[in-house]
Amino acid sequence: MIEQPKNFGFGEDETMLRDSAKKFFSDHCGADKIHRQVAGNPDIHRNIECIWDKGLWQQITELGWTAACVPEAAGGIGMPLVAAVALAEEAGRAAFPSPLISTFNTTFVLRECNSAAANDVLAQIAGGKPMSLAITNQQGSWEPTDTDVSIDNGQLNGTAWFVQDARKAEGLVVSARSAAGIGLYYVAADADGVAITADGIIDLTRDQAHISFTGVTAIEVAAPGAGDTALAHALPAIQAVIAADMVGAGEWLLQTTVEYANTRVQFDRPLGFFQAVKHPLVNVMLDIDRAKSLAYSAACAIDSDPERQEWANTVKLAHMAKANASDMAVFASSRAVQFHGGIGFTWECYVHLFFKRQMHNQMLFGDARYHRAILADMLIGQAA
Amino acid sequence: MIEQPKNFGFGEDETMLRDSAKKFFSDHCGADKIHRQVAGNPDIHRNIECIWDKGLWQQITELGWTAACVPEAAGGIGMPLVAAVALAEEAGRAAFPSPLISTFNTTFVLRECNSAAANDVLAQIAGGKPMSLAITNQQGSWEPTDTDVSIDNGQLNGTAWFVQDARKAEGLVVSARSAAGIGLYYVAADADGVAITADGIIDLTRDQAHISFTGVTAIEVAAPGAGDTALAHALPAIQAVIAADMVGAGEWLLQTTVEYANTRVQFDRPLGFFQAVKHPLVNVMLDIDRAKSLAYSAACAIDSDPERQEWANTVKLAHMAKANASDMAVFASSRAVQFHGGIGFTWECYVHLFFKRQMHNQMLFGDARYHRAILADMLIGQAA
Amino acid sequence: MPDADRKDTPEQAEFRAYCRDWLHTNKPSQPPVRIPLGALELSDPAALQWLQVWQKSAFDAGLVGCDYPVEAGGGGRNNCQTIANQEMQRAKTPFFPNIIGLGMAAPTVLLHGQEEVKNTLLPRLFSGEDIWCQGFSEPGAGSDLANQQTFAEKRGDSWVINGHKVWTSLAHFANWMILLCRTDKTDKYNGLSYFVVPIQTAIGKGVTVRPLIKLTGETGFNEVIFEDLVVEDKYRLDAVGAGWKVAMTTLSHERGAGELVTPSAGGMSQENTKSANTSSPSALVDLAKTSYRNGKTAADDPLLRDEIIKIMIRQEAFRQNQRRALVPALIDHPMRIPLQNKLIGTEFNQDLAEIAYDIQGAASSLYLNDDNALGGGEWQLAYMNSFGVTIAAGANEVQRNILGERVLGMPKSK
Amino acid sequence: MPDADRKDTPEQAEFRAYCRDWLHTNKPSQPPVRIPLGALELSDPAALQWLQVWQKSAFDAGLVGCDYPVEAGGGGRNNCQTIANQEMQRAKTPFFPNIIGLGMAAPTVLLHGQEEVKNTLLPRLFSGEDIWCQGFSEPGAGSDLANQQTFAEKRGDSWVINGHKVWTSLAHFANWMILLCRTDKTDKYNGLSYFVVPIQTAIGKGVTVRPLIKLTGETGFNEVIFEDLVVEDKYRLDAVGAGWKVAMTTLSHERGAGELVTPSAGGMSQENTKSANTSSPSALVDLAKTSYRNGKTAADDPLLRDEIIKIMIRQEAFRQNQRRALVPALIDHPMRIPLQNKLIGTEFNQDLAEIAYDIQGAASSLYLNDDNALGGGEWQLAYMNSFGVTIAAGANEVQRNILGERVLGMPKSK
Repeated sequence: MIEQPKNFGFGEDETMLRDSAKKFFSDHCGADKIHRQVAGNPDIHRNIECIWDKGLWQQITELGWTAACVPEAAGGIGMPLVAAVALAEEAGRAAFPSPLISTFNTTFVLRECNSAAANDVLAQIAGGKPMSLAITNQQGSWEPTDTDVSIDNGQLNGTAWFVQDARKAEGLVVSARSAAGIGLYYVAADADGVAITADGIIDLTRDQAHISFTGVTAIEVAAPGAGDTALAHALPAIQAVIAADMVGAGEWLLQTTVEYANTRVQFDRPLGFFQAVKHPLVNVMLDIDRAKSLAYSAACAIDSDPERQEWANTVKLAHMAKANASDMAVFASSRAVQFHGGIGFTWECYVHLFFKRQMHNQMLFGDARYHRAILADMLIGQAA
Repeated sequence: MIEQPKNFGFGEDETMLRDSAKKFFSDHCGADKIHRQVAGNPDIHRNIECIWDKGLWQQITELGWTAACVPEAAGGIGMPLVAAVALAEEAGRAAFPSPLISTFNTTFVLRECNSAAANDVLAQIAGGKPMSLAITNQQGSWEPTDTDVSIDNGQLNGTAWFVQDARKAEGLVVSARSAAGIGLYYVAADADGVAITADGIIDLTRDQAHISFTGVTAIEVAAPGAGDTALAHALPAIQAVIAADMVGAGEWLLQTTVEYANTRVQFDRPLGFFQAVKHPLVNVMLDIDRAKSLAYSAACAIDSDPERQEWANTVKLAHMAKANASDMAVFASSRAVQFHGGIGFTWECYVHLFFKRQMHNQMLFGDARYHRAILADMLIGQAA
Repeated sequence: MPDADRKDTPEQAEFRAYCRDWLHTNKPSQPPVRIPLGALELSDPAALQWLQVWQKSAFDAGLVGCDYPVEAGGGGRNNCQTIANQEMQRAKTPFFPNIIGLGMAAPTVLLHGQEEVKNTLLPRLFSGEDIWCQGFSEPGAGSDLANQQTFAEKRGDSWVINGHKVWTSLAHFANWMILLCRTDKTDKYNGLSYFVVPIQTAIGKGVTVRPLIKLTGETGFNEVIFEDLVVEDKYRLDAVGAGWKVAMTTLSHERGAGELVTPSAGGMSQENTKSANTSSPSALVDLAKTSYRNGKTAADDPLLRDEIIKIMIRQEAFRQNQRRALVPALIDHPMRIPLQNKLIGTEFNQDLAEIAYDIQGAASSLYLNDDNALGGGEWQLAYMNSFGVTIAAGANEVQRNILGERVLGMPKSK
Repeated sequence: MPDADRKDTPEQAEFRAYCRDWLHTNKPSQPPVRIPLGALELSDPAALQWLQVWQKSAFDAGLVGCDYPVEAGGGGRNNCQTIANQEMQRAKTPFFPNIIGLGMAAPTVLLHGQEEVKNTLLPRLFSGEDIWCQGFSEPGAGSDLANQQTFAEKRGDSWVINGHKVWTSLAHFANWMILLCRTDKTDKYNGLSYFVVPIQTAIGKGVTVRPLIKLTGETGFNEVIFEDLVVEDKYRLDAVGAGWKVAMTTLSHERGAGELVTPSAGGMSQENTKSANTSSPSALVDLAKTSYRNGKTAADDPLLRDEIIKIMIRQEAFRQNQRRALVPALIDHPMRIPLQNKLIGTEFNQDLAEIAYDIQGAASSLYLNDDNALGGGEWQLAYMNSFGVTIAAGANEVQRNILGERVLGMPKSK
């Protein structure tokens, strides 16, 4: 059994990075500020907008966040994955509107491509260029082999769906099918033949789109037949990072709801006196702690096992982290709205920002039932 | 759509029968008395005994309970099925150790056989003879076509499992397979070649056995190929009656736990003050009400539709009743023990009698997941 | 929920035939504007107006207020509102817009108001010419309803009202409000009184209505601020200090546990939209059959199938509970089932919509403004809106207290 | 739960090698009598005696009390009990019978007792020669522990004790008891004092021990009645009136949140029985693979598969929580994880056994006295016994209060 660091790899550098992120978000991204920024127009039939603060993005790239998990060989800092997990947790706690998570996810995929072309793109990420993955089909499948895009004679055709932060990304890593299997391809977001159609989504802190490719010339970063393998190798990291985003947002919801429950008085007592409020909030806390420990352990397992000798264990931990975090996200959101009472049901209360981000997160890269079904095949064996 | 009585068929006669059963049980079967009767030896490795009060059985047969749902043509009273449901509910509320439910279940099967031989056995039931069904295989399947008993040249061979109240029953209706399909056969419990082996079960108010048949001569009550149909036609009634037993036991658990919670003081308040106790008990009540209304509606649907014109609706209601009641039984039992605290964990507290009966009931003729899986095929369609 | 199991009285049978006949000819055709899922979501004046025309025509035909006295604009019949409701639901008519008037104000005014007030206000309420709203909730009085701070002070023959109501559905359209407020600061429960208040005519003259925006992005409820609004004493219902008792009449009717059946129509399919009927498990099945999860339809997923069946069982049990509630021999406590209805109904809708989220997978991210949203995004909207009702009218935590205390006889939790 | 992820200090590494070596030679072979699943279920004196021999041999070898001072019979080592525990669990030794002594009495006596008492009592406690029990619960003091009625009255240099303790595990075998009782009736919390009491020598002379029967049919806990039992003052721990503080030391160690690691062995497979390991999800998988539901193995049922995976996730998360709890940079509140352990552990076992019920279907009716019972009927026994621990040591309802109040900072619910 591979020896893992008892602190999950949270050394001095990682802790410092995490603490600086905490400070960054508390300085620049209070919930009030994010709300003013993204929730200006509540109209249910509003035009679909993509709102984010490019100035802040500039700052975080200067702080090295996008370079953190890019290998040194590709011009990055080469920190362990727990660094990205810590940053994702803080980003979730701030409901931060940015392509940070998408850029991380793209990083994880490119790290698994082991090609010079991939390393070129990684260098751009290290330099601060936001990126996203275009790897999901219209049916919303999270399987590495499912794509509605094909490649023929070096040209991409078809549509990728549920592309995250699509209108913030400057580059896309696209999975495409050819006779030789699934390959991965890099295209600039503004390349000829790339048409981005924004989706009307609920989450106010993200943007999502479907992207059609019509005869788009692309750079191969993983050869046909190697693309799905690279995706499969990156998925545990992606799952851990999204779980961490949910953990951070869940913690915001918990703490905010506890504060409200401790001050709001009904029947001459603070709400928090009542076990019908207190006990569910304790259950939210238990859920958050589970998800957090699982996300850290998955990240640490990935970092500790670059040769994938104990890959099944790594995959297991990542699926567990995402499954647990998704269920937690739904539960924590629902209790936050419920216990904020009438106030929680209004647009002006910040809770809805996190509620909507969590509902988006819980399905992203597979909801809880999806991950548990995979775990059942792994740990119990395929059903007859 | 067939018109159903708005009172589920609870007319004057049925209500009177129910009320007399209530009185009978409160006169003769207080929980203290049942406990003294069946819980005398707590030793976990005790010999397996079959304890019941034959004198009480004599009385209830004289009150016409076993005759109630036997058709008039077969020498019974010919009351609607809700009469049996009402009696089962009261029997459950008293955790009554008797072959009453098994005898009802046998009645429902024989009513569907439409044979002179079946009517002869029904007449014996009307006269007070306790009976049971031997129709379950070793894998505990509740499907009418599954049996480990075969018939050849009029002789039964094989073993029936999970036979309820086997050592109280004087006659058995056995399902057996032959080349021509599943038939049903009547044998006396003390016939040559019938060997009853008592099971060591948890429920102190029941007995259960597996019964081997070795060259047993039997009377055909449903011909090969007609037996499984008769069983299928009887199953909704069986499910409704067992659901009713659980409803009665659930109500006992609820009321007893509420009383305890209202008197037991901790932290200077009655337990019932605390929402961590009150709210789960309210949820138990909601569950009981659902199960009760569904059991009544299933029984009424059977009574209202002798031609089975709307059979799918009847089957649906019965599966729903059993599914809901099984989940309720587990939940109500668990909360009753938990909220009785240390006392509830002792043998001397009557709660365990009902807890154990409920755990037995919940699996009998299929647990909640089993019934919901069947409902899914009915109401959503077979899965691909 | 129609209950076809019960037999009609001769009066009911005759009236049922009349209703069915009238509806056959007079049921409105599809509306020219988008009609929301319920009256509480009304925000477009054109939709309101169209629905008011429909309510008036039903009232004129005698289908609204059937069991109320003739002098109060009612039909003077016995137990016929249920028949009209069943037939309107069977005919899938639009809903009535004056839902708070019909369900809460009308029985309260009838049972506690002066003759003149009843006979003046109720006909216009039934016809839908007047729209009503409810002034109960305040910033400090949500689930703790008795904690009213809005104050009515007696000055001569009139009352002067000051205070702040919130979550007031339909106040932006309403002419009248039922208003619970404090008339004595020394006694929490006995210091309350109950009024009906003409608010629309007083806007800018003592009344301010400000829309609140829901987390869904919709409007539909409001803040109402009273500053020295003068109200005539005849608009007081029942005695000074009897407000809590009168409020209980309102709430028991809101919870479907009152003596008067609320006129209620509905069921019209919205064929001019892609909207899903988000209160129906069978619509959930339809959604599951068109949603994909990893290459399989969601309707083939055993876990989602089990969730759908669980909620179908709850639906059927709710229906059978209502049937049993009418048979005295089969219920132990008269309020045991009626007091469950608000709790069960609102959690049913919330859980139903949550399953819809799970069914849709990635597509659950899409909202009403996305063309690819399944069911027009209405399930996601319904999930968010479901919290409005698990919170409102006594949060469900309070409903469980009420059931534990009033039905099971447990000690108060506060 | 062994945590192989952490690196040993040199002292630990050396000690680990020593333990491993010793256990290789000295691990007991299979017992000649049935050993129950845990010490609290001990009822057969022969089983107790066999386990006491094992505990003594482990103590003599230095594997018990490693981190306690030498003069109190300990090993005087640093952070080595964890190493011994890991190696004993790795070697799958039997468990130690003196579980209450090791887990609760020893740290309390060490931290609050007089030198003489420590040095006399602890060596015999570690060796297992003395068996300890805990006198906390009373008929009126369950979750409300401070409501102690057992009274100790000072008479001269001694105390005279009268009262009634219940749910006293192991009292039928115990020589010593840790006893919380009242010394002042006027102050609920500050009126408590804490003693260690020799009970076995006093049976019939002021102490009566009566077995209670559990709902499973097993014995294992008791009522203990004190009638004018005289106890020397030296057996008082800490000051008169400091009993609540001392009890908190006991409880924090019981909850795994204390400063001293409890010596703990275990994991021996019971190859001489058909018993299942009812605390392991992987045993649940084995059960599911041999249980049938309608012609299919239960392990193929998608709903049961999902339940099994849910509980496996909880198990893994528990393990990873323990790992994280040791990293100060990764926890916000030092007690947030330790205070969860009792709650989470007991509900885990309860839910695990409930799934086993569902897996077995009809066969779940069978008990320990049936030859066909799957896993020897131990899962059913485990489900029933699981309520012992969700109730005991502060019912889980109280655990949730503690977490809400102490970790989340919410107001007290009582």
